[in-house]
Amino acid sequence: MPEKPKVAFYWCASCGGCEESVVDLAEEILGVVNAVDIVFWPVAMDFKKQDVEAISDGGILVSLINGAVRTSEQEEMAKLLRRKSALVVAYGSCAHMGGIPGLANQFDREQILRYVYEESPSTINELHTRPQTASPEGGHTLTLPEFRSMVRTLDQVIPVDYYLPGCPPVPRMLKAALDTLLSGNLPPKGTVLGPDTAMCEECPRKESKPADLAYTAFRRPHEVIIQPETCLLAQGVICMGPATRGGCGAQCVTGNMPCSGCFGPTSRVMDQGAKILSAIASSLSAKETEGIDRTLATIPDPVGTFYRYGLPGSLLRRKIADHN
Amino acid sequence: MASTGMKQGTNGWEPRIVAFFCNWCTYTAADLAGVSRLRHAPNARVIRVMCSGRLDPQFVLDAFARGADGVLVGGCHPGDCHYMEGNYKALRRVRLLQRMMKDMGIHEDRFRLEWISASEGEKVKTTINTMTERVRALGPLGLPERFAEWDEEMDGLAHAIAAQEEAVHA
Amino acid sequence: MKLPTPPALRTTVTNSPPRMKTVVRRLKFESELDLSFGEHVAERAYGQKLLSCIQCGTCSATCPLSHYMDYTPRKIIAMTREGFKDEVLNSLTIWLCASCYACTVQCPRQIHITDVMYALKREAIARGFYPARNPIPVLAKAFYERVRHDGRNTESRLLITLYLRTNPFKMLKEAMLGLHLFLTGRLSLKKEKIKGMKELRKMIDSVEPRKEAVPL
Amino acid sequence: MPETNGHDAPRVGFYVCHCGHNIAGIVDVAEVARFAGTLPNVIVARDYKYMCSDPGQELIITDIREHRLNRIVVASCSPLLHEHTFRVATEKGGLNPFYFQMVNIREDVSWVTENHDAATHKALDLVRAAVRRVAHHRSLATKHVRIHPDVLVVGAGISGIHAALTLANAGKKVTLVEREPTIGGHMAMFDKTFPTLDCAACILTPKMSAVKNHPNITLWSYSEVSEVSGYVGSYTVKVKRKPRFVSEELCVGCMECIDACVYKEGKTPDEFNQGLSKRKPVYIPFPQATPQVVLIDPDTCIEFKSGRCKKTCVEKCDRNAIDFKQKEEIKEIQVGTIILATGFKTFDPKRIPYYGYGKYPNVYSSLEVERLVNASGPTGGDLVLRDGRHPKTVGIIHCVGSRDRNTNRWCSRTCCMYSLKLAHLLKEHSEAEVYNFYIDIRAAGKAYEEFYDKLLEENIHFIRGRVAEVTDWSARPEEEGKMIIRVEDTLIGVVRRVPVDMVVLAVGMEPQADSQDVRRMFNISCSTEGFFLERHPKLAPVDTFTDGIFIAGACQGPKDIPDSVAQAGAAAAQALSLIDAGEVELEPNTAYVVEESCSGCKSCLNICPYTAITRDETRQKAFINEALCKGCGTCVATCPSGAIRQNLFEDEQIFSEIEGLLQEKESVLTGGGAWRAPA
Amino acid sequence: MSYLYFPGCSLRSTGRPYEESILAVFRKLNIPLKELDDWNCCGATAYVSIDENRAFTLAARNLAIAERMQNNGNAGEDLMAPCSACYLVLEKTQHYMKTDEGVNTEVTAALRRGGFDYKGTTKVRHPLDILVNDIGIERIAKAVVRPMKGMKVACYYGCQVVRPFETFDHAAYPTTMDRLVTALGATAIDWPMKARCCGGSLTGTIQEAGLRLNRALLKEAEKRGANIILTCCPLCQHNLECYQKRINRRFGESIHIPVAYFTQFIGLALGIPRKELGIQRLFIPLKFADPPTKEAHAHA
Repeated sequence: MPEKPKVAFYWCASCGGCEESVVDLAEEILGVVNAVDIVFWPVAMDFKKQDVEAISDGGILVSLINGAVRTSEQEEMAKLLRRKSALVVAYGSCAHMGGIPGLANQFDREQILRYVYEESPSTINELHTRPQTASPEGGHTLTLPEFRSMVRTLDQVIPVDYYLPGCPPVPRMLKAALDTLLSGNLPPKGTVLGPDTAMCEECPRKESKPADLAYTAFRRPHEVIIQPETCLLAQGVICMGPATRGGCGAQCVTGNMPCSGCFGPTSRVMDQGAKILSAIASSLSAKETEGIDRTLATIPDPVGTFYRYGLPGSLLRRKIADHN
Repeated sequence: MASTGMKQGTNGWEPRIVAFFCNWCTYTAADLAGVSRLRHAPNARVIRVMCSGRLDPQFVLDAFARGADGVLVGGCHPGDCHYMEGNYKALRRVRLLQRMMKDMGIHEDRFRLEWISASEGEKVKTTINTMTERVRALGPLGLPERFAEWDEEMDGLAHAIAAQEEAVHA
Repeated sequence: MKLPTPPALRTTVTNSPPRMKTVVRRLKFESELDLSFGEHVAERAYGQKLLSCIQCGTCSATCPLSHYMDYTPRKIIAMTREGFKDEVLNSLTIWLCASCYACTVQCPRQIHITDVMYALKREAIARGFYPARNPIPVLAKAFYERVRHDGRNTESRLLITLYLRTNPFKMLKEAMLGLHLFLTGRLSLKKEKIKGMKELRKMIDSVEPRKEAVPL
Repeated sequence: MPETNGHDAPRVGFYVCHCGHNIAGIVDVAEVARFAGTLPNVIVARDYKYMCSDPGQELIITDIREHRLNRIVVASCSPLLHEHTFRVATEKGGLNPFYFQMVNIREDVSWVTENHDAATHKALDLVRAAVRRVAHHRSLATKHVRIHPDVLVVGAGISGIHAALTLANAGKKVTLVEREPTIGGHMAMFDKTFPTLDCAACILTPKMSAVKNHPNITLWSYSEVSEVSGYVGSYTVKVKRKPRFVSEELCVGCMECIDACVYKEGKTPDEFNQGLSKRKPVYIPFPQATPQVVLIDPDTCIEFKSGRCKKTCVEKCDRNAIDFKQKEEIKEIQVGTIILATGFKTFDPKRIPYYGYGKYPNVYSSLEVERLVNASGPTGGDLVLRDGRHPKTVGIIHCVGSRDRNTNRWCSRTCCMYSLKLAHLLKEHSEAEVYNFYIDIRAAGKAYEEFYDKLLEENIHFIRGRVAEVTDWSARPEEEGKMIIRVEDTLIGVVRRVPVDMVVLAVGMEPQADSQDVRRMFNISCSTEGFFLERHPKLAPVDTFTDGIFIAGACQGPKDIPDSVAQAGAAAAQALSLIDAGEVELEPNTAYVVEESCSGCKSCLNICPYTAITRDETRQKAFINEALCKGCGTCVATCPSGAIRQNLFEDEQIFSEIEGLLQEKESVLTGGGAWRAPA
Repeated sequence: MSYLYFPGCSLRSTGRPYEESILAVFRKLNIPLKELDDWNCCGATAYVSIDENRAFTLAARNLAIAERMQNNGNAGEDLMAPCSACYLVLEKTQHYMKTDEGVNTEVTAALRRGGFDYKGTTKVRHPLDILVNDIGIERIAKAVVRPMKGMKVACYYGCQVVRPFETFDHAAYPTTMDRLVTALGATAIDWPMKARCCGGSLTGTIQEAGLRLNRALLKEAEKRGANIILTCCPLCQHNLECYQKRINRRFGESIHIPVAYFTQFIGLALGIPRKELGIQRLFIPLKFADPPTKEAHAHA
């Protein structure tokens, strides 16, 4: 019997939802476990770094890495897995585009550390103690990973072969992806393993969207009772669906919430936020600066709205300290 | 954010401005500026589009990401669009994009929309001149350099790993 | 550096025919001109389009004093533009300008002619190009000193200084008028002075005096 | 030779033009060529003196064949000037013409840059961008549009009349729309014309009746264009026909109704006579008005005001032509080309209060004087002033509202000559002393200078000086009761006071008050001062930036009659050349939806002002009608999933341009995200 | 409505009746005026002839003091300058500081030396502008107790209040004062010399020219039937009034026409006692065509 292909799972800066999603394969997982040899999966199985190091370079068929990259440890593990794997899949929005943790790129490291270790309401830290990468303790040196200056996507740290989008990816797509990768019939490098049309295509409310939408104000989901049948954009709620890759089966919309863009853009778009911004702004009703600004003022947080999952992977990547 | 790489570059640095001009008004005005020999700052590089409505916000962000210090968009005056309403769409996008970019820390003087009609060669000149001066006063934006500089923090680890591997292989 | 002899200042206006004159050379050699003068003055008058003059004469015709000038304002502009520096700075015209701005508002080229005249006055004072007892620059200087000293101008004292420096006899002539003003309470010898004199002088002295004169 | 297709590796031929010294004098063209040669994909890089010349184009053609080039880049002047030339050359070489990209290093570089190094540097950046861009070019087919043979001419002054007649004589159907009740424009008001002094009516009225009688001309007077849509070859125009309250078909212009009106005397200032006489509510602008149809002014007619008029006019009309119930009508027509000849308006001299117009009754505008000296004018040609006197001295002030930064900067080009003409006529009518106050006499036309000569010999006074003021402040007894003109006689260098009985203000020419609305309606541009903007000041003086729309006469800038007529002929010829060609080539820069990429999100549907985008409801995808698309690309920028693309302005073409412009050093971008669009 | 008040040097000597009448009229209309703290000479026309930037600095100190006062409890109060020369110099300084970078840099720096951080917010106003455009002709007309019937007024604006900036009226054909005196019951005569120059300080320097200018103005006013000339500038008033005798002697004329400040005229119409308006300080006594009404007597 030939050796089963080796598969590794790893998580970087992530919430654990991606791990959940693997389990969400439900009974299908048995098939997967049957077909592959899981050699590393910190959240579920007891393997150590040394175990990975022991595998020959390229000995793993595919590593599925989720989470954004924020610490030196995550970098190190990503690089290690890259070396050991024939294929690396960025699994989920965070590895793909930076994800929710990527919103931290609106602040610099010092702001974050100061807030977390000193200023947050629940913190008392009169000595201003901060985590150190190395601190002496009883003749030993205790080390901690370094907290990097910014959040990165996986492909900003190591070369990535494929992407599995979503926060988290849907089990159906994971199954399909694994089938494809195991089949050896590989798509071109860099492919996002999902459909390449926008989410609207599969949205049940698509037909309720009027053709002549002209926005005068936007509303956030909590400010309005969302009608369950009507296109959210038609209700003035910003839905990222038109600029977001489909494949999720319009889960959020089905749950009466707008799409927030976790699948990222289609292959034809570089910057998802810029594109949805363009589409939405184009359909404003106002024609003069003042009226336009009045309408746009109802979007309180453009960056958080349009780049909720994609700030580190966007063209600008992070907040910039321009001018002195 | 201290950007040492940038400071070195300030010597002899010249602002680089990418300009998107609509074919019918602003590009024609730029031609008129040429025909009238209205000399102006050589810092703008014009990309001709048929209408300011063709301006995809991605173009602006891409220009900055690739090293532009400023982006200028020129279109027909309100009501004068050759395609009736393209300039209004450009204006709306630009307003939202300007807000977004401000939140991302990019100074507002780096991204400007001007209405310049086909007869306003003089305005092409003054717009490019004032924009160049404003951007010059701000100094370089230098995103490619910043990207590289940010990523330097990963070099130490990469070197360490490389050294380790060398040791293993040796 | 020898300055050209300034002409005597004639303040009488006459319509009588001129007497037979001696023969004077009117030819101008290019080497006698200062071709940079026009731009120099334009700069001193905020570059206000001086060079765009089309010699239409609107300024001269609006000017209530052009009848008494040796060169009409239009000619002054033409001569300035062409570098007739000596003639311009020696002219009576610049001193007759009362700064009424009639020319400025009507000029079809929007030349700030009044500012040009000011610039020429400063130029002439800076180079000493005015008739010795021309009361206008003397008044200007006396005024300048008084304000520099007190921060305010006491009219009575200013006039006394003026007459002493130009024509003391005139003071006698004006005495009746002064007396009348004094009697109606409209002339006071009391010196007006401000409190913040130190601060004012510091401010004024910090301003670089305009270098009006280009090297002769 | 088989056409190279875009899938082959790009083989770029690069050419930089010296344009004599125009480019080479500032930009180091040899360096540009050398640099281009180092760029990826560039097989041939050359510099040449005049690329647009035949040998220049031949270079391209030969190189394509010899070096198997499949992309061409030329760095020379503006694409607005020679893009077409080089596309043709590319095609002659056997390539699809759209494998060509142009770099503007003349208007955009050498003509606007002082520093040689900076200019060369800028040129290199632009070249790098174009070379990158051209790699993404694709083969495209040119679009052809049929030209509807009918023409619309707007404005029936001398320019519109001449253009309409030229076209009609060539067998084309013309609709001529005029706002006023009669055609003829300003020229119909003039008395004599300079320099020949032939009477304006004598030469104009035959043309007016030719218009009326021409089988190919539909004349709609008292009408205004209200809406224009469509594009070259196929314009739909709506025309508002204002009610005259007199049937144009029935009225024969006998004018008996006018005599019969209950008003015995006119009460309303007569527009045609510049308010120098009064007209009745029922009137005809002037005896030779065309069409010869009276009209009723509802603002002053008693029937309209009270409904209780005796209607003597109706009684008198044996043809029952009067119809108080006539309504405004909107007509719609289809045309292929449009000529705008909307004319000018005279400067309002009240804007210069120094000249006393409106304050002193004997200050006249030049147009008023035209009527005053006209034999069919308000005084029958008798030069009698508003106060009943005959003038003994007349002052004509030139450049009123011209050459003046406080009002209008431009020279109105006609005032010098018509002032000379009026000086002659006034002298002839009154034997008065006539003074001309001028800044410069501009008599640059055939036989114009000779006319000036003649006037000098007629002993008319010419005082070179711009008048400062017309005042009634008299300084001497002999000035009492006169208006005094204060002016510097600049040639003598003395300020003069000239007492006169009559002042004539030679008012300049301005754009029509509604020129901005008109140009918006026809989608053309205005120059800064408000005259319609021609496509090129020298080489395309009657074209506009909108294909199929031409301009003629004073709506383009101040012009006298000969120039207006010449331009009207040129505009007609331009329209004819389009019509006779039968069709016109359009840039294939249309947008298109990649159906399999479209999610059917409808974001684009309301973006297109031409309703070119519709949704295929069965497939639930957007669809762009190429015939309606004008190629602005707004929907392309809008499409949130990148499913709409635009020929000639594809995303990757523009991205590669941006990259090329900025790629001075090797890219320092790291990572980059493989999910980005493939470069 | 309240204003900061910049008297200027002239109003403390030859122009004393101007100041007296302004203060009286504003008091009567209940419009508070606050004199500018420690104001200095505006620089006038003479200073500019020596050194322009220093002249601007001089004027700018006053603007800066006004701004400082506005920031300290006098918010929104414009700076009123009754002397035309002061008015223009202050306006011009403001104008060039806004439009000329060189002037702005130089003057702002000088102001800093003196401890001023001037933002350029001060608005300079002339009392004629304030009375007609802020307070309003109607309100003044309502307060009239002695209509000035029979008075034929030649309104004389002079130059610098309207030129070159035309802030509140036309450069050559202003009407503000005409409308005002009409509302007071007087007749404003139409004459072409409203804004023709009086020669300013020429009467003191090149006197021959100055006298000729004033002769033309006075003669035309008389010829057009005026029985009074009203001015809004201390120098104009001084020239037109105090030199009448000399003009008559020099040119053999017999001009005799009172020349008063427009504020004095308003004051009389409002029934303010002559003494409070400084009427007794005029060289040529004011006589009225119609005797004062009883009501006015009662007020006086």
